[in-house]
Amino acid sequence: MMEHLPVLVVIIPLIGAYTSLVGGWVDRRYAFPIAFINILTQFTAALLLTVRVMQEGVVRYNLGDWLPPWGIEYVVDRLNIYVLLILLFLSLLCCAYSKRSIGMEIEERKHTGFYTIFLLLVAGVTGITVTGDIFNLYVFLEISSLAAYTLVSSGRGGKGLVAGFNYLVMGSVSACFILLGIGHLYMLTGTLNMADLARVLPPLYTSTTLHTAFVFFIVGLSIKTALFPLHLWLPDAYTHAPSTVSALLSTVVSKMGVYATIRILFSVFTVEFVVGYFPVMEFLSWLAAIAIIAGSLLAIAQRDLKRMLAYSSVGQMGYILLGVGMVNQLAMTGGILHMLNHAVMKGCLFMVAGAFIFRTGFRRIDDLKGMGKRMPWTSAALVIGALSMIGIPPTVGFMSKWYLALGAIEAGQWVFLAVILASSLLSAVYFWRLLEYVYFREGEGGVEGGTGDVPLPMLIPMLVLAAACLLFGIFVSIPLSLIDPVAESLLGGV
Amino acid sequence: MEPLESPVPFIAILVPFCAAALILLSYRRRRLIEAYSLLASILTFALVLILLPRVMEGSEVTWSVLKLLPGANLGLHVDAFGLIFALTSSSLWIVSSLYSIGYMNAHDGHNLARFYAAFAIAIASALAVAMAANLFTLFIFYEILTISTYPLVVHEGTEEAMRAGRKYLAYLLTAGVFLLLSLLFTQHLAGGNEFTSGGILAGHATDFIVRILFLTFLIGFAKAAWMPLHSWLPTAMVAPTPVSALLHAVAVVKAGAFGMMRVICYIFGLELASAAGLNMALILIASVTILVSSFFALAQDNLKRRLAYSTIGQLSYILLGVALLTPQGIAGALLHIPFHAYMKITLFFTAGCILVSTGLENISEMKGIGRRMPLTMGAFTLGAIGVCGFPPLCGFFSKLLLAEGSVEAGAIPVLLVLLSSSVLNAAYFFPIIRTAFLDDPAEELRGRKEAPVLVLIPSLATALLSLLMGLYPAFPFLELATMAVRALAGGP
Amino acid sequence: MIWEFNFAMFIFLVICAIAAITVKNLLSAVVILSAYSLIMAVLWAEMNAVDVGFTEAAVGAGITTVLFIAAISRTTRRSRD
Amino acid sequence: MREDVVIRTVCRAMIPFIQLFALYVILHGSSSAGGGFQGGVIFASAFILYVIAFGIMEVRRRMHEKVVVALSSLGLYIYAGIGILCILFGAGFLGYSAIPLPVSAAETRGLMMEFVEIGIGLTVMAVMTSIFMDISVKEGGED
Repeated sequence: MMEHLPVLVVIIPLIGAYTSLVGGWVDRRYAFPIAFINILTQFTAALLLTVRVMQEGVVRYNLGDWLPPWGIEYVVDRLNIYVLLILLFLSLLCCAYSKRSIGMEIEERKHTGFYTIFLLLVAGVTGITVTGDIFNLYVFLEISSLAAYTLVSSGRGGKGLVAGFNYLVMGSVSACFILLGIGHLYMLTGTLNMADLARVLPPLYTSTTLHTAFVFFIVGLSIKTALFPLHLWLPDAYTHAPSTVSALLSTVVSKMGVYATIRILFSVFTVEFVVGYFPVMEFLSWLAAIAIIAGSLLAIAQRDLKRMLAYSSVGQMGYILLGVGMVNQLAMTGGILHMLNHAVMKGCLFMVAGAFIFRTGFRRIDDLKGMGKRMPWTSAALVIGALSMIGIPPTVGFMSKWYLALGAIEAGQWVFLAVILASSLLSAVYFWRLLEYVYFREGEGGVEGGTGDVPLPMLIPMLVLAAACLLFGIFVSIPLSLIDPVAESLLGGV
Repeated sequence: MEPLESPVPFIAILVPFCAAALILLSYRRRRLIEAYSLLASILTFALVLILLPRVMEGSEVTWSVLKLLPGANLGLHVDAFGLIFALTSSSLWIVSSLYSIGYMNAHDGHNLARFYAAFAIAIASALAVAMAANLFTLFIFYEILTISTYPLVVHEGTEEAMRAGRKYLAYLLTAGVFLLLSLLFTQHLAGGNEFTSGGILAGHATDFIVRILFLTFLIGFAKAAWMPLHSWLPTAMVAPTPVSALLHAVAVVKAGAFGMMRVICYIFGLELASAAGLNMALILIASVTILVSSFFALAQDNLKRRLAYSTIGQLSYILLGVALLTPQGIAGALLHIPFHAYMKITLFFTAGCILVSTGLENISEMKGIGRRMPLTMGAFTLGAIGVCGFPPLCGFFSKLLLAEGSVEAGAIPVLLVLLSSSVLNAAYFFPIIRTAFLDDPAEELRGRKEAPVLVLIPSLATALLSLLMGLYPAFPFLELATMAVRALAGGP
Repeated sequence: MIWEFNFAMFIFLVICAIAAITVKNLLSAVVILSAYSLIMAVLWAEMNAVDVGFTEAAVGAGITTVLFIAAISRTTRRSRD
Repeated sequence: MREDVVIRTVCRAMIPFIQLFALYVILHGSSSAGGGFQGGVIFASAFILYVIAFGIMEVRRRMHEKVVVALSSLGLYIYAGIGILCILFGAGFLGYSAIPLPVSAAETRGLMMEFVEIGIGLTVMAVMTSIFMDISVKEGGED
């Protein structure tokens, strides 16, 4: 089975989606264990695949035994497997977290459907990471996006529905742009295979059609990754989605957009093109820098915890893109490292927010007074997540900051250096306010209802992520061993 | 002599961290928490003490903890230079643990687990700053120090404490960013950040860049509370007295001053520092801080605030000493770290004693308090005399060395600053002593007795220690300082 | 390929698109949309993309319309803006 | 729409032909225009027509919602099952020709492709029907 792992990681959740549907048909309680075991299996498969990738460098798989330029090829290299592991790890934890957390937020008769769509989303994001075919990438992007729209609007109440609809509209527009980009490329070259494209494109680097295609890609992907001026769908979607879904969106769905961006920028178009022929990186990095500052400032202005986290995500996406946009080894490493780091810390924080909502129903920061005593473990996770977001060593947040800042110095980009450092102060402002309310202000009277922590299925994923914030910070060499060659190979042309 | 590989420094830092974890886990049981805290302090001190003979023999102890990032190791390296600071903070942790227990019992303290845990982490970070083998390690623990002291500053949970906490963080986190910036630049320019005697920057940067870097370092070490970046320190005095005593008189601020010394001696190197004219700038800043803070101190009526301004002035002695760039000056600066710590902690402890037994904070209300609390005020008097720099207390020796250093450097204005500062110190301390002993006790003080034993004993102990250090300055601090200076000069 | 025919179809397409947006009655809009899809299907077929045309006819003109109508029948019939 | 004889009669006559056409589209997907998706949609429209003519209760009586769920899963299982079958016979995923059938490789490939199309058709049909049912059914009542 080892040689079929690339396709199995995609097929497993696909089968699982419908199995959990059937399981839920037999009895509603079966849907969750099926989904969980499924993602667990898939994660194991991904780990096995990692072993292979570490041994062989690149693992290729031809779907239906068609040879590459004609058939769909699955290609797994270090970047893929790195992103895949992040996505599956977070999906697994979100899935575990969802068992109890969706109880309040989603009507019971929809639970089966929730897990089905959850698994479809996982299938989609997995597909994006393993495919080496640009159209296949688009298809999976759409699968996961559609699943995401559904999940956002799956909660009780109308706000989620509206947010989901807005997300749908923006997402579809972005999909159109990406599709147009793919269409242009196909028209120009007659191939959809990424490696093939990278091979045949260089002589066409001056072609206007290619430039048009590229612009389509950039705009489309910017919407998907919620780059600053195109982020408008994000805050509502993150805020009004059920807590599990918020965690999933901020960690898994956003990362897949970033991954697609990196792939298309560096593996389809090459560094040579994006730097030499169509100098878009400069522009992207400036946008990212603006996103960092604007996201942080907007986050400071928020009173709703989840909305605050959502705006902070806008800023953090900027971090990743800034790292990618500076086009040097150190910054690139920092940007890619931040994909993991942001997933870990933001996942943790959204789960904490969900836990607060689960226990007390409070969403506003002002209401969270004295939570430190009432929910000690949850609050401890919050502290670690928040410190990590601020970038206090030795948490993960610091590690990406270190690389990004060194990269900025290397590139001689003083403004970006200032932005990176200033943003950590800005995030200190809004996270510290939160910590102040949670720990250092006494709650007014006993709030009736829940005291004590959330149930274990919610608590454990949260604590695992909090621990990961520290562990991946202290043992940062583990992800780095995967990333270093990636950054090098992506920048191969320079 | 070859450096010695040994995990002892690492364990010494690990012990308080583990203690913090234990304390947090047993948050319901007050006595247990106190026992953990006390035990950890004794253990830590013992571990640091183990290092002392080795360092005295001239050997250096290193331990590479972890290769965190390429080019940035987490490593420890104990030399005479760092051991001075490490010994100071770990030994004082024992007395302040005792003192905290007494103080918190008397005050009916709340959130004790948080308090003791944060305290332990802060001490561990201060130790790690002292033993850091490179700038990266120093930076990491410098940041942890900032974060871990925040809960202590806002411990009371009042609106005032919150505001103070925000100011504290605003200053120190910003400083942390500047320190990170400096660290990154050092890494970029020199390709490394290990502390090397003689500096690593020489030949890697122009004078202009060195000056800029010096400025960012200086802002980064705002914990040293030089003016005008000092105002967080008096504000942080809302913290409970043990915190003000140990952290804001010893660990935190000294971490700043110590860091600056490390950077000047081991990153810039003395030659580069004098070639780029960095010492002049630092002398100017330190002198201004010494004089201005003394005047500020004169104007304070709140005892803790007056002590805080006094601390600001005394810290700049250290900066001044290192800025002289002469062996005597640096030795004086190094000596001033422990000596000032012992004296100032005495003063803060006694201020706390007064607060505990009478509830008074303002000097003008302390009329005749010395007659009611003779032991407390006796300790205070000893500390005050020492800070002013009069023999036979230990403060005299560090100031003497500093003065010699300034003569050696030919900087006569510095000598004048030192002398006038002593006069000013006397001017703000002696009125307190006079009020305490000579004025008639106020009505409301009638019937008040000495402070509780648990807070009184630490105060007396530190007072006696500062006296003993004054009588026998050689062991161990003077010797260590001489060794450190010799190592810096390149000798064995 | 008869370009006059294509052109006429294209004109119809644009008219349908505009009409679908402007019409206030949602049911009419749906019907117009279905006409739009049908024209589109013809155009696809005309462009030799029979498969796509087939899909457009089945999905765009067929099932989507039904789903729209079912949805509208559950809500109000008139657009509010 | 309740008691409309004309509609009912016409539908009754039309539905078998629509379904037949759908089957044709599905099965000829591999060699001509059409395929599992389009066929599935057409098949679903037959059911929808049935709903329009006879009311949702009648359809539900004949095809329970859980059956729809089962059908949609079944379609996927056919697709994934054939893929995995190919893996078991030593080829890549969906490498049809590896399956040992007593016919030529090209025929095997065509045959398996038909199965996959049938699977896709089933899923699409079931999902489309269930979407329609969800929309047209108010909580518990009939529309």
